[in-house]
Amino acid sequence: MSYIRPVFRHPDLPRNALGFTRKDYEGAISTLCAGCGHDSISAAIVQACFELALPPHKVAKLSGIGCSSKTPTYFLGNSHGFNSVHGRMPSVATGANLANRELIYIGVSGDGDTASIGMGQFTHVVRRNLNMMYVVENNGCYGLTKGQDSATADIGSASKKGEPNHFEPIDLASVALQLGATFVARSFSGDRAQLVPLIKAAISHRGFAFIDVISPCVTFNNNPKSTKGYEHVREHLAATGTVDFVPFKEEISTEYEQGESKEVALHDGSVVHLHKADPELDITSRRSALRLIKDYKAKDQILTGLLYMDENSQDLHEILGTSKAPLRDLAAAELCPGQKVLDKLNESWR
Amino acid sequence: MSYIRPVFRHPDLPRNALGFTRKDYEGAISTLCAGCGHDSISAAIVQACFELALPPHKVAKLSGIGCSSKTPTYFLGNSHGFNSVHGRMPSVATGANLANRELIYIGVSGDGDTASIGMGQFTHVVRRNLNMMYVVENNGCYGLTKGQDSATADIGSASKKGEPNHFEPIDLASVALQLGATFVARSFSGDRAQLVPLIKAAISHRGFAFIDVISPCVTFNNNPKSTKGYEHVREHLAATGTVDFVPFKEEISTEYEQGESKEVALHDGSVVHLHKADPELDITSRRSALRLIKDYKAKDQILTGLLYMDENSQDLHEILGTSKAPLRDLAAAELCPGQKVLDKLNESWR
Amino acid sequence: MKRIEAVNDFVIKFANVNGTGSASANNMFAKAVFRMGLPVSPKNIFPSNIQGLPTWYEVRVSEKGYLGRRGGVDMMVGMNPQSMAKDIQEIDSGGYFFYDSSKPLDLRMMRSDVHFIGVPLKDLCQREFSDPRQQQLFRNVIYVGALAALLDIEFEVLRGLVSDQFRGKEKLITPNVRALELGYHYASEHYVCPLGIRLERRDAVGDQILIDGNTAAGLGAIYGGATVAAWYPITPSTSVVDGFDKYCKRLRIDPGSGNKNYAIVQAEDELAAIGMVIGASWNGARAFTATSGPGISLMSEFLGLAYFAEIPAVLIDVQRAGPSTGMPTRTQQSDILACAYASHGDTKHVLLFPSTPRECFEMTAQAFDLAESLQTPVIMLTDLDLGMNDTMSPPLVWDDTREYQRGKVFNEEQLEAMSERFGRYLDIDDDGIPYRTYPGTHPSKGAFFTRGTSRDEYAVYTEDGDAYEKNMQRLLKKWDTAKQRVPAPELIKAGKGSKIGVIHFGTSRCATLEAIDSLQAEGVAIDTLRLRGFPFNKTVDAFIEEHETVFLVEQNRDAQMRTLLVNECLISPRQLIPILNYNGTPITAKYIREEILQVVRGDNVRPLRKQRSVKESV
Amino acid sequence: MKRIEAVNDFVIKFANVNGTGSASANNMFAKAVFRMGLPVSPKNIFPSNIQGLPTWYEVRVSEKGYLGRRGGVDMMVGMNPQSMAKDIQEIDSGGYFFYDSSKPLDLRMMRSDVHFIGVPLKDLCQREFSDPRQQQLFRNVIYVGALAALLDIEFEVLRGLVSDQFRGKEKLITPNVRALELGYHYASEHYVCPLGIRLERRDAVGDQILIDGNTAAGLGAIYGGATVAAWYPITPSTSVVDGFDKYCKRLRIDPGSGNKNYAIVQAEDELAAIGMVIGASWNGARAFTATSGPGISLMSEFLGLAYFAEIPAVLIDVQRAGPSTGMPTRTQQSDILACAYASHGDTKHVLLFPSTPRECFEMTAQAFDLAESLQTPVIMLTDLDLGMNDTMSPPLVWDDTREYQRGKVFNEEQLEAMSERFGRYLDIDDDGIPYRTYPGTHPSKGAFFTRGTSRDEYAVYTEDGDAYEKNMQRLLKKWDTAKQRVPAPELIKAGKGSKIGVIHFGTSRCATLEAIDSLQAEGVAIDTLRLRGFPFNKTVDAFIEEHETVFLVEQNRDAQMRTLLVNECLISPRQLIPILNYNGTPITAKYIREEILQVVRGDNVRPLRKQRSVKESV
Ligand SMILES: Cc1ncc(C[n+]2csc(CCOP(=O)(O)OP(=O)(O)O)c2C)c(N)n1
Ligand SMILES: Cc1ncc(C[n+]2csc(CCOP(=O)(O)OP(=O)(O)O)c2C)c(N)n1
Ligand code: SF4
Ligand code: SF4
Ligand SMILES: [Mg+2]
Ligand SMILES: [Mg+2]
Repeated sequence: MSYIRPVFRHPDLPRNALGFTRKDYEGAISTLCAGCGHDSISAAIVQACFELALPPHKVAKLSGIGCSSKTPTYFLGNSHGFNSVHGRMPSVATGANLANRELIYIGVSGDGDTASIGMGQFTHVVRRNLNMMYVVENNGCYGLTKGQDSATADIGSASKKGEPNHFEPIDLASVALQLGATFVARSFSGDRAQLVPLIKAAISHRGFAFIDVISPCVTFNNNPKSTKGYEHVREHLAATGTVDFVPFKEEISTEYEQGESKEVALHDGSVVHLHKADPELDITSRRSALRLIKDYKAKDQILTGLLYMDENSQDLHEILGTSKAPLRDLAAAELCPGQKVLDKLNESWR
Repeated sequence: MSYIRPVFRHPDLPRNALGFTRKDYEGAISTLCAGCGHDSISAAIVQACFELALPPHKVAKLSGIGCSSKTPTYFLGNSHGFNSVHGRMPSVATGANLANRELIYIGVSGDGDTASIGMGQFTHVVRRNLNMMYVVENNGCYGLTKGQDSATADIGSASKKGEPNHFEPIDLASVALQLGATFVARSFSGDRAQLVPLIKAAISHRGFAFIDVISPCVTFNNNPKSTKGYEHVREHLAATGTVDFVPFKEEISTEYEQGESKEVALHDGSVVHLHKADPELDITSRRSALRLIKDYKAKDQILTGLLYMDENSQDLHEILGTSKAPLRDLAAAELCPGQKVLDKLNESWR
Repeated sequence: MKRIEAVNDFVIKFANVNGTGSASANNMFAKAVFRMGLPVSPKNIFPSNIQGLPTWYEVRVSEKGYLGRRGGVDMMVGMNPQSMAKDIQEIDSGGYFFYDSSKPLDLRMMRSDVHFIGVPLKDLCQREFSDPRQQQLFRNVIYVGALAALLDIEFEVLRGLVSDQFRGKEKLITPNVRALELGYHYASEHYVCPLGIRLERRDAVGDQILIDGNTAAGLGAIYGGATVAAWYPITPSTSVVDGFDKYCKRLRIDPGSGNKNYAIVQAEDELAAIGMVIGASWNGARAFTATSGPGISLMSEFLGLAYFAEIPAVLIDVQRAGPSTGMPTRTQQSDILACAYASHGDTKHVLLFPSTPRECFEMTAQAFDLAESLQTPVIMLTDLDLGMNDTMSPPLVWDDTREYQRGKVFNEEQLEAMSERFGRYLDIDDDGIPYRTYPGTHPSKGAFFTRGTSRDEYAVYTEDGDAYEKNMQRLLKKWDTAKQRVPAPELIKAGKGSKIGVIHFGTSRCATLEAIDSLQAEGVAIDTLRLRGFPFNKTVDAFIEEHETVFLVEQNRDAQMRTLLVNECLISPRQLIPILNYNGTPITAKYIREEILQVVRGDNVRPLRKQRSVKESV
Repeated sequence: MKRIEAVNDFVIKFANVNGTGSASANNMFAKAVFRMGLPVSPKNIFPSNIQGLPTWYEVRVSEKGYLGRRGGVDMMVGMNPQSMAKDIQEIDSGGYFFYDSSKPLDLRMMRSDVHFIGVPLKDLCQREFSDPRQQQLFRNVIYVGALAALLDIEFEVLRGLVSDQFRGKEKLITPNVRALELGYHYASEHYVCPLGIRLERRDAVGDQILIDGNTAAGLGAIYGGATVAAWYPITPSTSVVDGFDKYCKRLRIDPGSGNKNYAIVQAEDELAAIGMVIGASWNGARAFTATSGPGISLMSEFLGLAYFAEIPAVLIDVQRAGPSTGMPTRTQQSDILACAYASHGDTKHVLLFPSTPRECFEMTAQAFDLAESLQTPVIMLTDLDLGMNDTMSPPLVWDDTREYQRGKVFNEEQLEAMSERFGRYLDIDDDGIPYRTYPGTHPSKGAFFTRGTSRDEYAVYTEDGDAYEKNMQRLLKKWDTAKQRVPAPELIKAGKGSKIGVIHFGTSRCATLEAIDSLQAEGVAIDTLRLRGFPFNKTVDAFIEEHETVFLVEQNRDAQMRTLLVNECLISPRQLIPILNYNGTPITAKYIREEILQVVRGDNVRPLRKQRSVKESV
């Protein structure tokens, strides 16, 4: 890998070990709604990659389809990106990783992209312990298609159309743990202080690193029962049957200490209860993680932070026993046995 | 529902409450390999339906593709059946059930059909708590395509080709529990005494009833390291590169008591350790089921029997609030609002 | 300086920012024109994004009733700083530019041949409303008020629209009307009203309605007796199920029990959606799904099953632009091949091509009759243009004496009376269509096993080649039967025994007919044939044979409909000259007119240039 | 009584029970014929089942080298009681029936015009072998021994085959040879050997090999430099990846480290398999998948992405019979339309049509060059007949000087040297093919964002209609470029300036050429053109124009290849008379010959009857 330094230098800006500035990790300007949690996550990824001093071009960004899946365009502008098809990013990432085990793979998906159409591929990429970071930007709805409930929406929560959801939400972190994921974490888009280190850990993890990030959709997660906010406007929209009005909002951010609980109010007035790192939690035990997630859920709280980690797992390449050199770099000589071998083989078919 | 009695009567054969004989619940002759576990399960289904005295025509059989998915042809010959496409039976069953909530739905699938290509649909049919019995005839391999490992194959187990599997097996019972299934059980194809009552309970359950049935593939689950059996023949086949020799085998059956453990030897000499109903198990607690499954797995045992059951859940129709009468039976009058209504609506668009 | 003068015949385009609430205001504008008895066709040109990107609303007013896209802009309402420079460039010379003069315009954007009309919307808002959200929202309402003065919209019409819209929410009426007045008064005080382009009440819309095709389709499903809808959200099809949902809540809930006489399931993906539709149809319910391109690709395995196992299924494909994700918020007619021959093996599917909201309504209802009587999938191919834009249409009608055609289904009595063995795939009537039974019909007769594998006439699995071949031939016979059942094409003769014909379908209708009119006026007589269903019936062959030069108007790159015509009617592709528009915006009369003239003017009716471009385009 | 007399020219069919180990014995028989220097073509006709159902092995011996299915049976080896009655009926009059006489035959099955030859296989086995499994297994070997005597197979050849097969497992050689001898001696003692049909050594196979197309394709992927294979099991494609796997273990494992210079992933389904192939190809590896019909349907969304985003992908479709699950163990050529136009929107894909194992090998390797140089999916369409049956073929050859054509890829140096901005979709060379870069190539240049949405030439997302249209036109230009790159058709001229032409492809080759030969012999001169790739290049148009009557041989119902020809070459469907076989068994020379004669004999070269049947068939 060549670590050539960036061409332009901003003497004033802080640099990382590789001499890159934060700017070198940024992407195009976001086209998401002002205040969308997804943008906060993009910023955290930029920060994490900067702090890890990754050569930007040695990272590959992959995603499916959705507002969340658009975000790879908005970070790491010097990295190749692949915005594939809805729900199928895991397979594309698997192929990419097989071709070149040396790059760093960052996958971004949404709760619809992963828990609905993508559930099958998600299950199997976990099972293969593919060496990548897989971030779900979880807003409990389908943002890009205007707010339908997703499979992670809480029971009773209501989309903009005002209809409560009646189905058991899928807890992707628990499912990942159940399926044998080797790194599982949960966080909140606004909690930069927690998110950045988690992302750094996930990128550094060898194997499949999953982060479920609660990332409010400021536009469609509007609980009509909400007292806060702007019924007036909503009624106006309801009456006109158009959902094209998105009041400008500030991004929600929060900070709190290890072991603390925290209430975070979303734009629509609904509240998420977060809890950071329970002392009981043994991050080397799947079962303790699964148990505590449920304990907190019972208290209507969401346990955040690193939930489980297995440092000694084998990633897909190790399981398959593929060459240490990236497969894509193998020379024709190593790949093509040539006519002599063919002569022998032809004999065997006579 | 009309309970007309069958036309022909066999005075000698025992009859159930409806006056049907066991024969009335049988299907076409099986074309599966002699000794295939799947046939034992078909027999158990026939027995259960007979004992439950179901009107055969009020049952609908659905399946995907695979040896297991072929079996609905081999039971309940007087019921409509639907052998759909690979891995997609859950969606077909969902549609069928929506159309007529009064029929009894029996879904049969395989571990490949469910845990690989069907994982997404399986996840969501569980989540919707569709009122049906869903049986996975689990042999850890793809029988119909000649024995590749499936996603439920145990680590280290070797298919006929002799290659050990390196991936974490998916435990469908645990996944179902995790996803909120309202009835979860596990059994062994040869254990008629346990299987029949489980099937009866599953059919009687209102909501999604899942049974994971270990069902050895006599043809492709041949562990080459196995001492028992017929290396000679196998070597012969290996040498000739043809896998078309299937020595005739007896079906494996077993019987043991509640609370007992039991070793069952498969045709290839490999052994499954079964354990029936742990006293600790609280079948009203998901968590106790999940915990015990893991405890036994740790001991390299498989916990069988009814693992979890929630009698008070709402099935899909109740969640949606659909009419009590089958949707398919609604008359045009109830469905078509007519021109008068249309006149009003037209006004609203002027 | 020249200024465009026009009464009831102009194009006004609104340039807004996505998510600023402009849609409702713009709709109000279009509806007002409509209520003045004037034909209007508004088209949304929106981004695949939720907030902050440019979005346009193009409104054509045409007393003559031409509803296709005209092209060109007489007046631009420029509410979006991002796109303003480009927007101003787009205005026809002598046209008008309306903007918010709260901030001065960047002089570099000025054009000497365009009339600039500024109204300080922001300032007016701030003076009037305190809540910043209201300020943003009502800016839009104010410009509608101003336009009322500038274009002579009857204020009473606007007032009426507001009170209709907010019936039941009276407290919202006052501020809205107030906002309208603000704009109205400011404009009348500061500008000579009306401008050169203006409106005058006419009686040119009759009893027509203004509705989007998707809502009409959703309602068609209700009237068609659909009880199960399974879908997965995707633009531009989402509003089909939204419409079904909305009106089911009003029309399909049992007043007594409050129970629903319908079920809507948001599936986990399109494979599941079509699977549910097939399961429900197999079990005797009328079921449908709605999707767009990517969904069609994902549904193709199941469509093959439904074709081969002969299970009814209704699918509404609201086409969008491009392969893959393409341009999800643009329009095209490019799923024709994907739908007609969906799935591997020898398969072909019945297609319907609506051109108006009324046809969306009728054909959706008809699709269920066809699917059940033919026992096969029926796909209605509409598109974003028709599906998502309010479109003027004859009112929706339903013949209350009409009965659902449920197709050949044996009931319990028939089975009871039957002496011979029931054969699910027996061609008893020699029309290629066998008889089905619903599960649970009879305790001992009529049960059969449905499968995607080959089977004999009694639905018993077989690998016998002759049985397979016989069955596939029967399916062809059924295909021939279908030709008589699908809606016949609409033929319009120029009268003078024209040698030139134009074939069109779907949303190319308005632009095509407008182009033909204008050519007619110049003495070029052209017959037209509008395809409404696939497979084609004899009329189509005849039309092509009868004309020396036949044009085919399509909104895709590869002349996909030509492939079907050539294949089905065994005619030479050279007999058809494609007129292709595929940039994602609706085709215009102007373009069609020019394409036709190029060929007709030159004596060579099939010039090589065209031929080659056709060749490339295939 | 009449008895069939033939040397080196007959058909012998083995009727067995699935799962009884007959395959290896039957293979030994075919290989023995081959080693006697005689062209042989064995065809497996097996059920979609693992054990207990009837399975057949049809072997044609043809000194003249005709390898297509001949039809008819001269000798039946009847090892299956279930099917015996039907099997006996199938024998040509004067033919032979070989059976196990341990149990007496049911007299009702007897035919007076067939020679019955009984050998007590079961008894012989029981006397010789103790292990019941061996008894079952060696029954098969014994009948091969008996046939050796009856048909004059050189025993040494069999002995050689056994020792080759069991090299390294010597202890298995003795019992096998013993079994052969048992049969040989019994037959020679009890029957006048040889029978009327017999073998004589010739030198008619030259250096050819006997191999199945799937193994050849798997090996082609190794020689083509594939490093990633992602697949999902499905008959009849499974053995492609099995073959790749088998030879990778021998040829692709680093002797030092034991590491694999390849990766094979059994995906969770076909959507994932093609997704992995696309991901790997995007990242610079040569990757492929193999599937059959249902997989094609499931892959279509991803194929559209690869077409539009211009990502190489190699797909091998081993076609089976029917829509949906159809007849999974029968053969057909019916995925042509599904592959050529896979996915929604305007899409078209490059196809390859191999006819021999050697072409399976070559074209698979070539597919990677094409996919990478054209930056698009390439689908090789083979079928069960070619893929799973041992087929006589010229030996596999590889030009060691040949270099992989990796296509237009900028490396680090090129990017470093580049002053202008890198444009992923810029048509620099005016051939429609842009330049790509692999991820991780250069720290600050050449990165771009791959997407299925529309974008400009710099891969930046855009909803601009002109940019979309321009890009779609470039893709057409690339399509034209492809015409020059895909393998040219194989033209065989009858010489005498024939007015009749026959177009064929894939596994119709042998039967077609045999039919042409026989017609030639009768003075009917016919030119043939064998299609090997899609899009078609000029030769095809020319061939059709040059001939008055053109037949098109296909193994599907809907004349799918005709659709492509008509579409691409702009010729009238009436210029092509389809000869269609779609019952799941390989097409025969006899059938083709008759279809051609029907038309050619009548002076009307396109009789209505045909025409109509064609029409129906389309
Ligand atoms: C095959 C297919 N089906 C449907 C769609 C439409 N679609 C685009 S994004 C999306 C859901 C996105 O939800 P999520 O993944 O949660 O992302 P979010 O927008 O909420 O961040 C859907 C259904 C599509 N693009 N492709
Ligand atoms: C779309 C599709 N892909 C692949 C296949 C081939 N196929 C048939 S059955 C099967 C696997 C069956 O495994 P399982 O469900 O475990 O059933 P079993 O035979 O083991 O009982 C596969 C891959 C198919 N029929 N359809
Ligand atoms: S719609 Fe919701 S998820 Fe999408 S960009 Fe806006 S806020 Fe974010
Ligand atoms: S292959 Fe295995 S699973 Fe299939 S029928 Fe035979 S034993 Fe049963
Ligand atoms: Mg979401
Ligand atoms: Mg299995």
